[in-house]
Parts: sequence; C-alpha cells; structure tokens
Amino acid sequence: MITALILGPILGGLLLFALPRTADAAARACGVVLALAALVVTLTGSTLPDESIAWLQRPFIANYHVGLGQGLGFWLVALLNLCTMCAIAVIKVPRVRDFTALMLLLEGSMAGVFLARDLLVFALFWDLMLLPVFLVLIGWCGHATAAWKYLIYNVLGGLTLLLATAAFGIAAGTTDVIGHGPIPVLTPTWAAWIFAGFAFAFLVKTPVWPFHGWMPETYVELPAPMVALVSGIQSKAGLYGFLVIAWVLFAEQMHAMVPVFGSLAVIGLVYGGCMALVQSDIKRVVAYSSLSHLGLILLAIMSGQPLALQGAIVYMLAHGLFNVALFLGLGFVEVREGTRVLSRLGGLGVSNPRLAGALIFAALAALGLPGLGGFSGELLILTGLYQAGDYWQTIVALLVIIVAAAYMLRLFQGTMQGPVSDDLPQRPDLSAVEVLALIPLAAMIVLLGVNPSVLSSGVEPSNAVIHALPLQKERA
Amino acid sequence: MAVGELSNYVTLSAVLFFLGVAGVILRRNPLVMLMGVELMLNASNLALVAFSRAWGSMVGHIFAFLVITVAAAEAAIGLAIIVVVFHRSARVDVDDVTILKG
Amino acid sequence: MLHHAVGISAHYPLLLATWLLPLAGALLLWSTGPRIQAKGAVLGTTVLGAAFVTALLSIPDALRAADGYVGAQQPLVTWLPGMSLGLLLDPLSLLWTLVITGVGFLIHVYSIGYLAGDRAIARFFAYLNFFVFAMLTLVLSDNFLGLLVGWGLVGLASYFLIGFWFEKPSAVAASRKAFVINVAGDVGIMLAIFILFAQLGTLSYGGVFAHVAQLSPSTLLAVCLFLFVGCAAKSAQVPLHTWLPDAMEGPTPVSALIHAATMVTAGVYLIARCHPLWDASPDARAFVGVVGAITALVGAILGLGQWDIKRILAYSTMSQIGYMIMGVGVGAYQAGVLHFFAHAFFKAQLFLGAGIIIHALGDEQDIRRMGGLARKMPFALLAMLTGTLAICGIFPFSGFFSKDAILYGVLEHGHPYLYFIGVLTAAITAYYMFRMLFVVFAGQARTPASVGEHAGHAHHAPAWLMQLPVALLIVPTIGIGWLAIGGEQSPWARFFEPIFGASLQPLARLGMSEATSSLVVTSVVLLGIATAFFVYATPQALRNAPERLQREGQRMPGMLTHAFYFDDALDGLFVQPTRALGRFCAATVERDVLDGGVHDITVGARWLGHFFRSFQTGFVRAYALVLALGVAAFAAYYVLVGVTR
Amino acid sequence: MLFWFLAVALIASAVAVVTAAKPVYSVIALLAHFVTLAVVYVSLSAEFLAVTQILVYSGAILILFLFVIALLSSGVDSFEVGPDRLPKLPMPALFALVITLVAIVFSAAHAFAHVLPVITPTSQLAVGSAAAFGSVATFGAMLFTSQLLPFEITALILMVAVIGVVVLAGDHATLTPPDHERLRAIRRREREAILREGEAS
Repeated sequence: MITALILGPILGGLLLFALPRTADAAARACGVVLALAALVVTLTGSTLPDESIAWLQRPFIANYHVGLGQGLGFWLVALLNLCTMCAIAVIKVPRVRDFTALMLLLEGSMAGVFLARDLLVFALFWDLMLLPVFLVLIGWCGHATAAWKYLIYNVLGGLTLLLATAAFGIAAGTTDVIGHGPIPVLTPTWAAWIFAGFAFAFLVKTPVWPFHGWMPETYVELPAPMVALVSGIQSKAGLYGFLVIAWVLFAEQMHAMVPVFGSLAVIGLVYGGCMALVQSDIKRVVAYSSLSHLGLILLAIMSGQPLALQGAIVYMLAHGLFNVALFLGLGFVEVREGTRVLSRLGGLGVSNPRLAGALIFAALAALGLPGLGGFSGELLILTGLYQAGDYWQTIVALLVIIVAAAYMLRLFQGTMQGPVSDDLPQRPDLSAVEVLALIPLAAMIVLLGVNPSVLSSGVEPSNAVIHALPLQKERA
Repeated sequence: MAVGELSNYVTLSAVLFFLGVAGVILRRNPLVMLMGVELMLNASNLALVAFSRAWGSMVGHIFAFLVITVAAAEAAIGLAIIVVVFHRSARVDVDDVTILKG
Repeated sequence: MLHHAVGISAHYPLLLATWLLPLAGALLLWSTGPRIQAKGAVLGTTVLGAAFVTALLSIPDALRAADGYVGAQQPLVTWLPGMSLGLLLDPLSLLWTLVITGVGFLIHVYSIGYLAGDRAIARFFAYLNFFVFAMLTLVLSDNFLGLLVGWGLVGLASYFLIGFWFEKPSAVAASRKAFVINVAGDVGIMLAIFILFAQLGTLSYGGVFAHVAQLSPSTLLAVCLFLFVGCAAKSAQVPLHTWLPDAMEGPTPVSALIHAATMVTAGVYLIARCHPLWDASPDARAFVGVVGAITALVGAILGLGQWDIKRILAYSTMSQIGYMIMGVGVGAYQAGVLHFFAHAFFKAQLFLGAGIIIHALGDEQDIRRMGGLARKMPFALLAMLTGTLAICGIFPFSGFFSKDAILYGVLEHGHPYLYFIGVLTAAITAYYMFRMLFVVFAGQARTPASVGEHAGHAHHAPAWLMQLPVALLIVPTIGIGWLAIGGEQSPWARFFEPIFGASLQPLARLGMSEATSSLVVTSVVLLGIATAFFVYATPQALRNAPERLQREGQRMPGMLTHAFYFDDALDGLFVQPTRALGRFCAATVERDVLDGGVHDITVGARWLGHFFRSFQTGFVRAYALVLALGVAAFAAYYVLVGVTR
Repeated sequence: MLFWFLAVALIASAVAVVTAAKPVYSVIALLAHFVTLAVVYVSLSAEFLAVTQILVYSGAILILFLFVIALLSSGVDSFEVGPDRLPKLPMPALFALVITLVAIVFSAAHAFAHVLPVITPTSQLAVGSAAAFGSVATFGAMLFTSQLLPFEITALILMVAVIGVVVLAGDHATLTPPDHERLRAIRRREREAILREGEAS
C-alpha cells in the first residue's frame, strides 16, 4: 500500500500519455484525482506496516524498505500530496499533459524520498527527483543556463549522496537503517567522510547559503506549479535528511559541525532577507525569502533543542504551505500581467480582489503574522533557540522577521496596490478552480496557526532523533 | 650455443627494434615507415626464436609464425590504405595527411 | 490525530460571542462584500451592536470574584504544556472591551454616513469588524501568547485600514510603514516572551505574576523594557511614533477608532495588565515614565507646527498617550486608565467632528483653507469645542479629572520633573487646540461659497447618521470625570480595587494637596488659551488672517515641519543600511563570488580542454614518437627495477 | 663467430632500410635483412621459420611493397618534397643517440644474463632430421595438435586482411572513373603550388 504512494503517481503520470496531446482539462483532472487518491491513502495509512523486499546481498545488505509511520515523514508526504493536488489543478502551460506527467513523477519520487527506510532507496529517489525538474527547465523554459546550473549542482549533490550511501553500506554492512534498527558504529574517519557526503547533498538540496547558486534562476524560470512543489517540498528533503539521517546516524559529527552549519544558516537567514528586499523580480523575492526561512529551520535543527525541533517541523510544513500558495499566486499574477518585474506591475488588486486576497493571505503567513502557520512555527523555533542558549541567533532571527514584513508587503503592494497601470488590458479575476485550489492550503495554514499542537502531538520526530540529541547543550 | 649468447640475441633484437622505431619516426614516406614496422616485427621474431631455442620448446616458433601472419596482414592493409590515401596526391608524404587532428 | 483540531468547551458563551462575533462579521463581509455593497455597512454595524450588547451582558461575569481571582476564565487551546491560549474577562479587560465595542459601534454608525457611496464600503466594514476582533483578542487574552497574537492581528487591521484607499501611493507607503514598525513592536514582545518562557516555563498572566519573585532584577528589567518596545511601537511613543501622523492617510473614522480610542492605547493596557512586573522593577518604571513624558512634550510641540486638522489631532493623541504611559509607567495605574477612558471618548469625538468638517468641505483637511465655520456648522462647533475643553482639562469635563489625577499621581510617586513636563505640556496642548479652534471657526470664511452643514457634496446618507454618534459621545466627555471624585472610595477606585489594589507603592509625602495641583494646572491651561486667543482670535488678527497664516507658514521652523527629523533618522538608521546590505549582497556576493566562482570553474575546464586538444597535432609520426617514448619508459622502468632489486 | 657476422649484417641492412634515399633501395636493403635473418633462424635450428621467412616475407610482402611503390611513383619525381615538420636532428646527435641506446640495451642484457637460461646444446641431431628440435615435422605436429588455437587465429587474421584490402583498395562502383586528363592537371597544379611554397619558405 505504501509503495502505491510512490509508484502510483509515477505510473499514473506515464498512463497520462495515453490521453490525446491536447486534452488539457482531462490531464489536469487525472492529475488531481491521482494526487487526491495519494493524499487519502497517506492520511488513512499512518498505521500501515512497513514494506520491505530483499534487494542487495553482496556488497552490503540493502533492501527496498519503505514505511510511513507517524512522524515527520508522514506529515511531509501528506503536505506533498496536498500541494501537488492544488498545483496540478492550476497548470497553465503549453503541453499540459506532459507537464502533469512530470509533476506526478516529481510527486512520486519525492514521496519515495520521504518514505524510504533504506539509505540506498533514499539515494535512488533523491536522484530521481532531479529528472522532472530538469526536463521541465529544458522543455518549458527559455534560458537553458538555469537548467544546466540546476543539474550540475544537484547531480553533484546526488553523486556525493550515492557515494556516501555505498561507503556507509560497506562500512556498516547494511543500509537499511533510517528510522529503525540499531545505529551502526563506524570508525571515526569513515564516519567523517560519509557524513561529509550526506551533509553536502543536504546542503545543496535545501539550499543553504553558499550552495544556493542554482536556486534563484530555477525558481524564476520554472512555471508556477512546478516551482511551488520544488520550493515548497523538495527543499524539505534536505532538512528531512538532516533531521532523520544526519542527527540519528552521525550524532558526534553533527555536534562537531553544528557551529559551521549554524553560522551558514544564520548567514543564509540574513542574506536571504536583505536580498529579498532589493529584488526587482517578484519570484526572486519569494525565492530569497524561502532561502531565509530555510536558514531559520536549519538553525533550529542545528540547535538540537527538542522545542526548536518541533518548531522546525511545524515551520517546515507551514513554509511548504505558504510557499506553494505564494508561488501559485505569483503564477496567476504572471499569467495575467505577462511580466514579473515589480516596477511595471501595480494596481492589479482593483480588478482582481480575490487574487489580492489570496496573495495577501499567503504573504502574511510568510512574514509570520500571529495566528497563521508561519508564526506558530517561528515562535516555537525561537523559543527553543532561546532556551538552548543561542541568544544572538534569536535576536538576529527576530530582526530578520522585521525585514520579512518589509519585503513581503513590498511584494504584495508592488503587484496589487498602487495606481492602476491602465495600459494593460482588463484582467479576469481568479476562476472558481483557482480559488478552490488555494482553499485547502489556506485552511491548513490557519489550522497550523491556531493549533500547532494538533500536529506536534503526532509528530514527535522519530524518537531516535530525540534521544540522540543532547537535551541541554553545555553552554560556555 | 655458448653461455650468455642468448643475451647477445636479445640485445641484437633490441637494436633492430629501435632501428625499426627510428625508421617509423624519422622517415616521412609511409612506405618506409611500414618497412620500419616490418623491421620491428622481425626483431621480435628474432627474440622469440632465440628464447625458443634457449628453452628448447617449439612454442616460440608457433608464436613467431603467428607474428609473421600478422605482419603480412598488417602490410597488406597498410599498403592498401596508403594506396587509397595517396593515389591522387602529388607527393607521398605522411605530414600532409593531418585531417584527423584535434 | 486530526479529530481534536480545535476543541473548545464553552464555559462563558457570552464572552465567546463577544469575541467571535466581529470575526464572523468580518469573514461574512469579506466573502460576500462585492455583492451586497451598501447593505454590508448595516450588517457590519449590527454585528458590532450585537457584540456590544453581549459585552454589556457579560459585565457580571467580569466582576464575579471566585476562588482567589476575579473575572471569567475561558480556556481555548493548548499548544504546549507551558503555552496555552485562553480568554480572561476581568475589570481591566472589561473596561477596554466596553470601550472597543462601544466606541466601535458608534464609529460604525458614523462610517455608514461618512463612507456612503464609496464602492468598497463592504470591504471597509469587514476591516473594521476584523479590527475589533483583533483588539478583543489582544485585550481578552489570559496569557502573553494570546496578547502577541492579538498584537500582530491589530497591526494587520491597522495596515488594512490605513491602506484602504490603496490607489493612493502615499496611503500604500503609510500602511507599510505602520505595519513594519508594528512588527518591530511584536519582535520586542516576542523577545520578552522567550525570556519569560525560558525562566518560568509558563506564559499565562497568573503563572507569570505569581512567580515574579523568581526573576532576577536584570531579567525583570529586560522583560519590562522589551515589553515596552512593543508598547512604544503600538502606542506611538517617541522613537517609534513616526507612523502615527502618516496613518492619517486612512479614512477619518479609522483615525477615530484606531488612532485615537483603541489601538494606540494597547501599550497602556499592556503596562496596566503587567503591573506586578512593573511594581517589582523601579528603574523600568522610571524609564517608562520618562519616555511617556518626553512623548507628551514632543507630541504637543509638533502639534503646533501642523496645518492639517487630522495631523494636529494625531499629534495630540500621541501627546495624550504620552500622558497615559507616564501615568501608568510611574505606577499611577488607576489615573492612567482613567485618562485612557476619558481620552477614548473626547478624542473620538474630536476626530468625528473633524470628519464632519472635512466631509462638508469636500475632503479639505488644511485649516488654512477653512475658517469662519462657526456660523455655518454650529453642531460641528459644539462637538469640537466640548472635545477641546475636555482635552485641555477644563473643570466640568472628563479631561480635567483624568489629567490632574495623572499629574498628581506622578507627583505622589516622586517624579517632580515629570510633573513639571506634564504641566508644560498641558499648557502647549491648550494653546494648539484652541489655535485650531480659532483658525477653523473664527474670522471670515476662507472656504468656497457653497459650504454648509447640509450642502456638502452630494452624499445620500442623512446628516444625522454622522451627528448622532458625536452627540452620544459628548455625554461621556462630560460625565466620566465624576466617576473619579472621592479619592479612594470613588466608584472608579472601587471598580479597579481587585486589579490594582495590591500594587499601591509607598507615596511620597507631598507639600500640596490634589486640589492645589488642579488649580496650578487649570491656571496654566487658561494661560495657554489666552495666548492662543491673542494670537489668533483678536478682531484685528481675524481681519488679516490669511496673510498672517501665510507668514506663519513660511516662518515655521524646520524642526517642526520635519517632526524633529525622527522619520529621516529611522529611515537612515535602519531602512537604508538593510537595503544597502541587500544591494551589496546582490552585486558582489551573489554575482562575483557565487556566480563568479562557478563561472571560473567552467572557464578552467574549457582551458584544460584546449590544453589537451593541442596534443592532437594530426602528424602520424608525432604519435609514433609518443608511442616510442612510452615503450622506452616501460623498458627503462623494468631495467631500473630489475637492477635495483 | 657466425653470430657476430650475421649481427653486423642485420644492423647494416636495417640502417640501410631506414636511411635509403629512394624507397626501392630500402626495399632491397629489407630483402637483405630478411635473408640474413633466415640464416640466423637456421643457426638457431628453426628451419621452418627460416623457410617461412623467405617465402612469406621476402617473397610476398616485399613484392607487395614493390607493387605499391610502382603504383605511387608514376608521375611523382620524388616522394618527399617540402619542409620536414619534425624537428631536424643533427647527424652527430642521432649517431650519439643510437650509441647510447645500444650501450643501455647491452648493459641491461648482461645485467640479466644470470637470469636468462643457458642455451642447452641440442642433441647433435643432424639438421633436417625429422625428430630434431625445430624440424618441420615437430612444428607441424605441434601446430595441428597442442597449438591448434594459434593456427585458427592466423586463418582468421588473414581472412580479415583480405576482406580489408578488397574493401579499401577495390574500385567502388560509386566512384566516378577518374578522368586521367583531369587527374594529371590536378597533379600539375599541386606540384607548382608546392614548388612555389618551397621557394616562399
């Protein structure tokens, strides 16, 4: 049943090719139905047993072991399915059928990453995730540079991950270790190198500050539904890796690297914030804002403090939700205005009140308005950080919240308010389908904001993470 | 066969071999280069026969025989190529043929 | 796992109704707004009326003293063991709730008239309802977390309302500035929350105030100061006040409700609510008192230099809140809260009166182009006059009692300098308020001919819709003062006994009694009025009013016109450096370091390619040479190895 | 004593092949080289190889060389015209190079002398007797019994060679028959270009 979560979307996507090339609506409908089915299976499947099929014996024991469980993986897959459903519903690109197929392939491979209980399966799906995005970058976007940059960065990450997995398998004898079973003890040198491989892959994927070269162009070039998935959920794969793999299997190395990654996260936090303030392209603003938010989540993960970790999980989901909503919203703006440059946009709110409503809601969730998902995550994270003794990081994060308010409003007001540029034709407001696609996202954001405990009670990150973390870090 | 005579044979074949190599490198006429190659092959044949004589087993001869057939085939093909490449050009000079450069 | 999403057991249905009705109204209006247009206004007003009624009905709940604490406790949802949300209705929050819903209701009625004919009126009422809901969340919450949520939502509501006419770029910029400064306030409160949660493990008022003793003086001071950062941002105290004058971009009812009666007093509520924290740290009290006094003085002085009627009122609001913060800051909680109560009514009345004038003059806000309206708009004169008398603190009006209570309280709590600043501010307040009065109402009319109470530009709402609320407001402007007569036994003191009873600090033995201090203040105020009269209202002055006002306009000192350059300072200190950092990152780090680095790698790879390509010369003999060298190398290797072994 | 004489002959003929001015001279030198080599094989009691050497090498391959030389030299006065593109090595340097080479190889050979087996004198069987070492009978027996695989391979190689030559040198139907007049004009133009190029450099 769990494998259906992975193979279902992928095979479904392939079956779509049976449809005639121009059957856009039908393709979209099939895509939404598939994603909805996956969501239902996920929500009802939290008690399903793991599925494990023996795969490799010789170099090391690796078997196709996937499991859902109650922890972080469950919520991320649920988020994935929900966002895919909403994203597919609003696809407005040439060749919708092929695009939907690639979206479903992306969904299936990402589900594979979150459900994998074996490092090799994890690495396999990690690399498969790149394919659809690269194909879309090549097929649907003008500039090829973004495609190649994306490919080079991420394939490099994928390679180091594969190498590290193999090394781990050889060193530890088996790779069937995510989330269960005894934690194999490796010799320090091996462990250090393997950890380096894993860490690099996660850093590139998240992305974290110095490795984010691919992120701006990719987010700007990709069509809205795909970039929503990539920025909303694919970035979580890196953080999921840190939480579930790095902290559990390489606790000592993680401690050693905490100051380094912590400072990278803080730099990313500030860097993303300031950059978002001066961008002229609306999608770049959200791209750099997500760099900033992900920096905050990474900071929380690095602190290792249980409260911060739960906050990180809540914020991961909230960030997934409002980033998808933001990108879909900006996609609608781009479709209506034909341009992404802030200076030429303006006054769309007058003729599109519903689009303005949707965008302001997503922007407020992004800047952490109390009462919405972003805030509850941020608050838990920062309280945890403060308790863990990282005073300076907390203060910097708080200042960046102010900057976040500034750039998010600048984005919203730049597109929706201000004098109406009347040279552009009268633009139609959101259609019923588009509004329907945004409602589940909004509902989840409010639910997370009002009562994050509904999620965190079921979430306690896999207990291995908790007891592997030092509850009270020895503060100098 | 006197003692140490084998080392003489080996030395001789080495010298012949390097002469062959010199022929291939220094001369610009493809035919002479092929002859250089023939020289090299024969040098190796000589060493084979010498060792076969020293070990007292006929296998060296079989192998030498094989080398001869290879040499024959190689010469045939080489000459065919030379004919095809140079039969139209005014002069037969290996340095003219640089189409395949990187 | 999803079933217990939001499980709330309703102990106090009335309280919940008061809290949630405005939200329901807002959501309804948002979703159906475009369709129902004008009817939306009536819907919004009725919802507010219902909320006000339920608030009145829940008064007994608030006053019910049970098992050690007063008021109604309504738990909502728990996030974590230490963090839970809940509602608390006790005398303090009851007072604020009543003001919010009461004045809110009147302003809703007023807005029906003021905004009649505006296409997006339904959206306006949705925002007003949402604001009332947000303010109630702030006021009714029983813990710091709920307070913070309310704080943010109120900031959002003020953003919506200031930027209501979002076609105007100035309104857009003003709303963004207000929201960002408000978020800066949120950040201050969040920091205080972290400290409290880290030290005490709980965020509920009861839990925190019970364990105040556990906090070391330094952490206590830190908590108080960070909380005060939130208050300063919300209540427009000196460094963070620059957004208030710009907030006048919003419609006048907005200014009346938010920037006069309710929102800006959130800071006063916070300090009053956390009085145990403030009682425990004297230097925090001193600091807040000083900031309050400075704000009062700065607000009054800036009020002198304004020509826009709403900006004058905005600066007077800032000044009056300075008074309240000073009062509550030094420890005279009851006096501060009393002044809030009085101020809510007479400032709302002043703003609504100004609204009537602006509405009648076709959105003209500059007093230099008004004048001589006494005859044409008697009702407006009545409203503005009573309001001005109240704000200056003349005897029968509420301002007299509340302002004197604060000033005497300040004296009692041992702050003679603050007392002096307070009195000086009272004089300046009297001067600029009457300056406005004389310029607007006395002398010849400088307005276009066809102006009058009933003419105005064609708006179909009946005039009484706007005048009834103002008339209703005049009653409390006069009446409230009498609540406070009688010192300890006054109804006001007894009402707040359970809240502030325990926090009476040692009072300094004073030379003069309260009566004498009132006399001093009244005389100073009359002096102010007299100077204003001589400058603006003498027959000779009235005759050449236009030229004199013109001259005064040019001679206005730079400090006043630029509001002490606070705006530019804030912009220069915080906004520009962040933007510069962003540009720096974009230009150098992003382009040169990151992209540059990757670019260099590719160039290096290409160069390497060229280097090796040169080996393919195309000469057969060159290849043969390389082959020979290879063979020779092998031979040499084996020879050497052989020899050495 | 015979060995040294043969060695000198071999080296001389090899040098002659390499340094001959005209390809025909080098062919003749090569013929001498092969014949001397055959003699050496006989001295090493490898009669079959000696005969094969004469038959195959000097018989077949050299004749082939002669054919090609004849074919290519029609209308070409000298094979090599124009600047030499490899760096010109002065004669003494070349000579020194060869000497050092021979010295190295000689010393290496002697260094390994103790390793190499001593050539055991054959059992004085008359040259040519059937059972003697290196006789054709034993060669034939080995070729078709224990060493059958090399035999198969030689067959394969030869077949490949034949097919290769046919494909390469055969006149393809597609090729338009060369027009001799046009051919000669092309040759003339090329020769003049080269001469001009010669004078220019």
